[in-house]
Amino acid sequence: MSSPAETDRVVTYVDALLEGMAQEMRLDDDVFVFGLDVDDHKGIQGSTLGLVDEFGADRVFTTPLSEDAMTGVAIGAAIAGMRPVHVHIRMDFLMLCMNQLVNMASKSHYMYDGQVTVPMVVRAMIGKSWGQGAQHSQGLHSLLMHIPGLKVVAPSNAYDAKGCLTTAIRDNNPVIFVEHRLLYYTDAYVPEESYTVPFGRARTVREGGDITIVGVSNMLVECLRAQELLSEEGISAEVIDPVSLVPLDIETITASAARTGRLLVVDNAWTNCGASAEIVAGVMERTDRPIMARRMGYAPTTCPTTPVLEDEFYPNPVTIAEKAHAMVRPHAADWRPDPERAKLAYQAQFRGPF
Amino acid sequence: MSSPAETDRVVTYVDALLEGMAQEMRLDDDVFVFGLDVDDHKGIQGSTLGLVDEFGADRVFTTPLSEDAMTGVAIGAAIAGMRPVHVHIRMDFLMLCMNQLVNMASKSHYMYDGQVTVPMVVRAMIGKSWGQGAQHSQGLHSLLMHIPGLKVVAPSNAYDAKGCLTTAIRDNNPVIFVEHRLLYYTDAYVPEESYTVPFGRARTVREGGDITIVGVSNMLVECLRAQELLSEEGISAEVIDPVSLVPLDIETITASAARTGRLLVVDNAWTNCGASAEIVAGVMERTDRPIMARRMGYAPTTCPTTPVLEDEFYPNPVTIAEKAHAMVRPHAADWRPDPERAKLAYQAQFRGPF
Amino acid sequence: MNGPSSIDVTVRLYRSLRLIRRVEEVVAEIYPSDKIKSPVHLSIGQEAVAVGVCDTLRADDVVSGTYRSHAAYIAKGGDLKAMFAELYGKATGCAGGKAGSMHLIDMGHNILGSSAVVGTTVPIALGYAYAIRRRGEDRVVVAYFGDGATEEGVFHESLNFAALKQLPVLFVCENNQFAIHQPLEKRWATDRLCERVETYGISAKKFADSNVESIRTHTQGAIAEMRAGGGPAFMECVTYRWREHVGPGEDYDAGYRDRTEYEAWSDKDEVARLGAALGENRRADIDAEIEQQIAEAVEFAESSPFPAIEELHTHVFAG
Amino acid sequence: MNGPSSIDVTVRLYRSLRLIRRVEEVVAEIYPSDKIKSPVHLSIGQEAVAVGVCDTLRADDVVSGTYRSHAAYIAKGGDLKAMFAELYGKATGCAGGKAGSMHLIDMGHNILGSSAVVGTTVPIALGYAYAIRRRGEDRVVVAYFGDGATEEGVFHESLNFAALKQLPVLFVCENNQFAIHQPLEKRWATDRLCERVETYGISAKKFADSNVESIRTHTQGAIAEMRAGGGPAFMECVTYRWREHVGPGEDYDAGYRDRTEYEAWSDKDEVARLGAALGENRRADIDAEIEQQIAEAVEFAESSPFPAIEELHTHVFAG
Ligand SMILES: Cc1ncc(C[n+]2csc(CCOP(=O)(O)OP(=O)(O)O)c2C)c(N)n1
Ligand SMILES: Cc1ncc(C[n+]2csc(CCOP(=O)(O)OP(=O)(O)O)c2C)c(N)n1
Ligand SMILES: [Mg+2]
Ligand SMILES: [Mg+2]
Repeated sequence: MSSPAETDRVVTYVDALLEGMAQEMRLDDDVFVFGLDVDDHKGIQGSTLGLVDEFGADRVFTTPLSEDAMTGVAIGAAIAGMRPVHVHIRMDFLMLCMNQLVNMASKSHYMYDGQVTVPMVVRAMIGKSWGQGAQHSQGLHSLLMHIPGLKVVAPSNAYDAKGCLTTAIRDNNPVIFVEHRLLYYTDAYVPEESYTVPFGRARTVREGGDITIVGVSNMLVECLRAQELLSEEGISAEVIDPVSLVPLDIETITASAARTGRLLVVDNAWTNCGASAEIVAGVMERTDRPIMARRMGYAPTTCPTTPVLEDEFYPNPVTIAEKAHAMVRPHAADWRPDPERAKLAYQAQFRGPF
Repeated sequence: MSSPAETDRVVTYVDALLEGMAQEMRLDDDVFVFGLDVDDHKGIQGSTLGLVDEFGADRVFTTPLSEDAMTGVAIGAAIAGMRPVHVHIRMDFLMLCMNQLVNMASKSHYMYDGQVTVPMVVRAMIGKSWGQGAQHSQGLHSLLMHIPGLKVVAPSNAYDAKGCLTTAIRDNNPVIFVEHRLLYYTDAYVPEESYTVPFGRARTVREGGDITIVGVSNMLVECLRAQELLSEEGISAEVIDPVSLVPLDIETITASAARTGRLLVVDNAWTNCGASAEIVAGVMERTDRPIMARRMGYAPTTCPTTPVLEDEFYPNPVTIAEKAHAMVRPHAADWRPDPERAKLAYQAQFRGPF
Repeated sequence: MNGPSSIDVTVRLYRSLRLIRRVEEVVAEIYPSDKIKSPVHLSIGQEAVAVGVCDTLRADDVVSGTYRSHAAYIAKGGDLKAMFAELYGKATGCAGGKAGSMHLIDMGHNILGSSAVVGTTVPIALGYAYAIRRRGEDRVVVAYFGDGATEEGVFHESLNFAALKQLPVLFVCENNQFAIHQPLEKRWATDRLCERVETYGISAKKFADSNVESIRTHTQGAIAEMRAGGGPAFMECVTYRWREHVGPGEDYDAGYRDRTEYEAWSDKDEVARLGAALGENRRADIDAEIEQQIAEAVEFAESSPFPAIEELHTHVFAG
Repeated sequence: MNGPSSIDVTVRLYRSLRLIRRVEEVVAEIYPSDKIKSPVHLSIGQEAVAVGVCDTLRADDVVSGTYRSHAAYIAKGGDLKAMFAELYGKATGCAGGKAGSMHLIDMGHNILGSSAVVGTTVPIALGYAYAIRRRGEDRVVVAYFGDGATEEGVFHESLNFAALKQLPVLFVCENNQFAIHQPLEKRWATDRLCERVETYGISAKKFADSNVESIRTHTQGAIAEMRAGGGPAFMECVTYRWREHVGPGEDYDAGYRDRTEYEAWSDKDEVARLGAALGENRRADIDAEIEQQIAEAVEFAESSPFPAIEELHTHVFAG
């Protein structure tokens, strides 16, 4: 994955998260990390591994299985001036935190007219593959995007993972930090020193003139592969990574879509009232040029466990390329890239159980 | 409010709800209603009043303040073949139910491959006015719309309130039943006998050629007033009530928008990833005609308590008419109807405290 | 805290009890004028729970409460003018008019923002207490909540966590025996709440009649232990709400409770009892001061401006 | 239930214990082949809790469990072929391949669907029990959950509601002393769980070592009372998970627990103990039957087809 860093140090997403976390903890004694299993020998797939040894059990601790109260604890600590990072190994568990996130975290700064700030980060991992199934695979970021006062960020690569985590921790608002588990072992150039990635600035990862493809979180990776396959067919796709979903750089996306006349938004989530709906609607409101717009995301079903159905549940480079092709060349014969050529390294690598 | 009933019996929204509920309880012994305060002397603003006398405390009961577990109880009873109606006097409290609704209710039929069904209704009232403020006024229906397996319905008038409640109770799926508190004392022609209103069929409430206005829940009422004001200016607005949000009759909306070339969606909710985003995106995906699309909803802020700010927080007939006018006549001078003429009976009537 | 002489304590307790009582009576009087456009949940009858506990607190101690928090706000020393202005929805309110009665806050007096969603503030109090402990301070946090809140799962999660981490939190259950119109019998399987709390290793004490001095004395001991590094403690204070659940009126005709209950409680009214103990003159002086203070606060609220429309968009995000 | 002769009971208990043990060992053997593409949480070592309770149940009684539910599923008589096929993701699975190991279900045998989100199934069991009570039936519902689930607020809400409504629910806490890799000390303020449960008016009993006969005998009494109209009851069964939290392996080298713990538990292994009590011949016959049954189930799973692609879209909504 390309990234704008001036370094030749290649680091995985998971190590980038860990490094960013450790650096902020060294810089600011008020930063702490907690949540189920952050201090065990697996350390949230490695992303918190060793932190307890360096920073001690006061700053790195597991909790009882009490997501609702623990979210309140994060809010209270944040109000007291600390900077908690609350970790969830599956985003699905955020459903237990909704009352605190929606009714308290998002609203406190406003409702109390600025008397308090709530600088907290909620790390939430999206699962996939190996039969994670209905309740361990959901990307539910749009639920949080709906609520004013919450920021939502979904880094697609190691560089952004570290930089966004740093930005998130320093931000004075609750930030929902969306991670996709399949990205954990992807790598990128990542500077060793601390740096921030600004929220609200989309990144144009590939330039192109025929169609604008927006990929959210891991779908960016899938879109990039689709872009390669499309380019072999002579179709030039512009690929955009929104990086942060709230604030959202809708202007960059709109400008691109207005130029290409076609917009395909691919999210690792359902499309109904999803981030993809927001991006399409946001673009449509901002331009009077006719734009052909489509969304891709999860099938409108619960996620099944068996691989034969699970494969159909998600967009992938083949279906993305196929859809983009049909948008650009509506009158051409159907085209579908060879599935073998569309396999992503990160998918092949992944192996259960976990 | 016009409605297609052949009756001259005028009934309020709240009485329609009560009547629909009682009729279903008489018809089917498996129907029961529970939730905080359904059996007290206020009876959820009257919508459950007297039910406990007719049907007894086994079928009409209050609960401890335990929304999470009570949602599970509804699911379990539904799986056992009953038809629970779980009532929440504020939709904001659904945030405590999200784990059960998102991870269990929506998924059980699918995840267990049809071995169980979950015929339950969750009645959730949206509050407004009199300083309901940040945590007692939210319309959070889009959060539920995002999740496959949940139906979401938002009747805008007494006729639909009764008919949709009947449909919801008889439906074999979890149905989120969105009520707006300000609608409770609006009335409509409502047949005495039991009847159903089908889900997934939008109603074109006013026909017009210049612009398509979609109003969700109580916003339909506000849109109708805007339509009247617009028509005095010679602008003919088609006003559509989606009635149910999942399933959504996007075809009717798309056909109208394609005809008028303009689409304004007004929701009693935030727009970001909201029902309004979904409707705009859904229309855009279905037509290649250029359509000017806009959304209106809550200001992108937490709801403030003081009336001077609260008034600005919501769309109203003035702002809706103004926006529609600007869409239809982009080059005309700004126009804004007299606010006095835009007051709605239902708003004037309403008086705190509660 | 060195013990002040007993009469000073009584004066202080009475002043606080009486101030709360009168503030809320004045709110109730103003309410029908529609100047206060926000649901109000009055604590009239319950003042002793706020006062008995808060009297023992230092200024840098923290309290956290519910939508029924006028009493705790005042007892902890919250700004009265800012409170009235907030009820009026004015720019000078403690939250610029954005909060209303249900979300009072005064961080200058270490009063955490209250919430209209039952139970939500309890774990937030824990988080604040975690920060206190982490920083090695000897401050404490008092978390007020109603009997209804104890039915929410988050309450139990909070008890367990507070005990596990030995956080300096004093849990105070204001058990007014009703959640809206529902009596305990329809919500609690048993009334063995204190016993349950003790199974977490948290010392728990029940006060059958909210005597302000018993509450105060017990709190002093509990908080002293906490400052010395002890863990959380719990108090269940049985009390009675004299007015309707929300709004200014009485509702003994509604059928869910009986006026004789009220009469029994009003016979042991702490405001009256302490007032009588002070003697007529001293009491009258205090009362006059209180009326003056309230009149000034009301006048402040009346004469303050509403917030500018632009305020709608401020403080959505912190910079 | 008339008491069958003691040897019959032992045979039945052994058969069930052994079947569960062997099924899971076979799952563990198959797992590295990647034929089972779904996280599996094995109950090896914990079988007695499933068997001791379920042995007392009627066919029309109901059980509800967690993602670690192979044991309860089998003990309650769930279809073994359908279970293996489900693990294989096949169309013939108990949920057509959509569920996998974490969401087993067999409504034909009154096994409610299990869930991968800790604690979620507990209130659902209550809802089922409410329906039973409403219909005047004398069936009961057994709700299994782990020690970790007791930390979730919903568990407490459920205890209170079950006791308040006197629902026919037997709560069974499978306390294997860990949640993933976290020991009780890092999660529970105290271990006074049963005492806490009793404050709801629910009778509670702790079993220190998951002896299958003690569990069975106690359950019989508890359920008889429930059928007669009694309210809920609670059991905490201390036990030990021999394998890793998820997956087929052991993990004593991971550092979070010690192999000596395992050894102490395996010394009192109920499968071995009951097997020995039966005598060699009888045991061998049963074992052979079990191997046969498992082999058939595996063969069924292997030879079954995957679901058709169209199945992705079925059962999103019920007709
Ligand atoms: C989570 C939640 N559920 C329901 C409500 C509606 N509600 C408002 S006040 C109240 C009663 C709370 O009773 P209690 O905790 O005893 O406090 P009290 O009002 O008696 O002071 C209820 C149920 C709410 N605000 N929040
Ligand atoms: C609500 C929720 N939080 C966290 C998890 C992650 N998780 C999966 S299993 C588990 C441990 C549960 O422990 P326990 O209830 O004791 O059951 P056991 O695995 O020991 O049988 C956790 C924390 C989850 N699945 N659900
Ligand atoms: Mg109360
Ligand atoms: Mg366990």
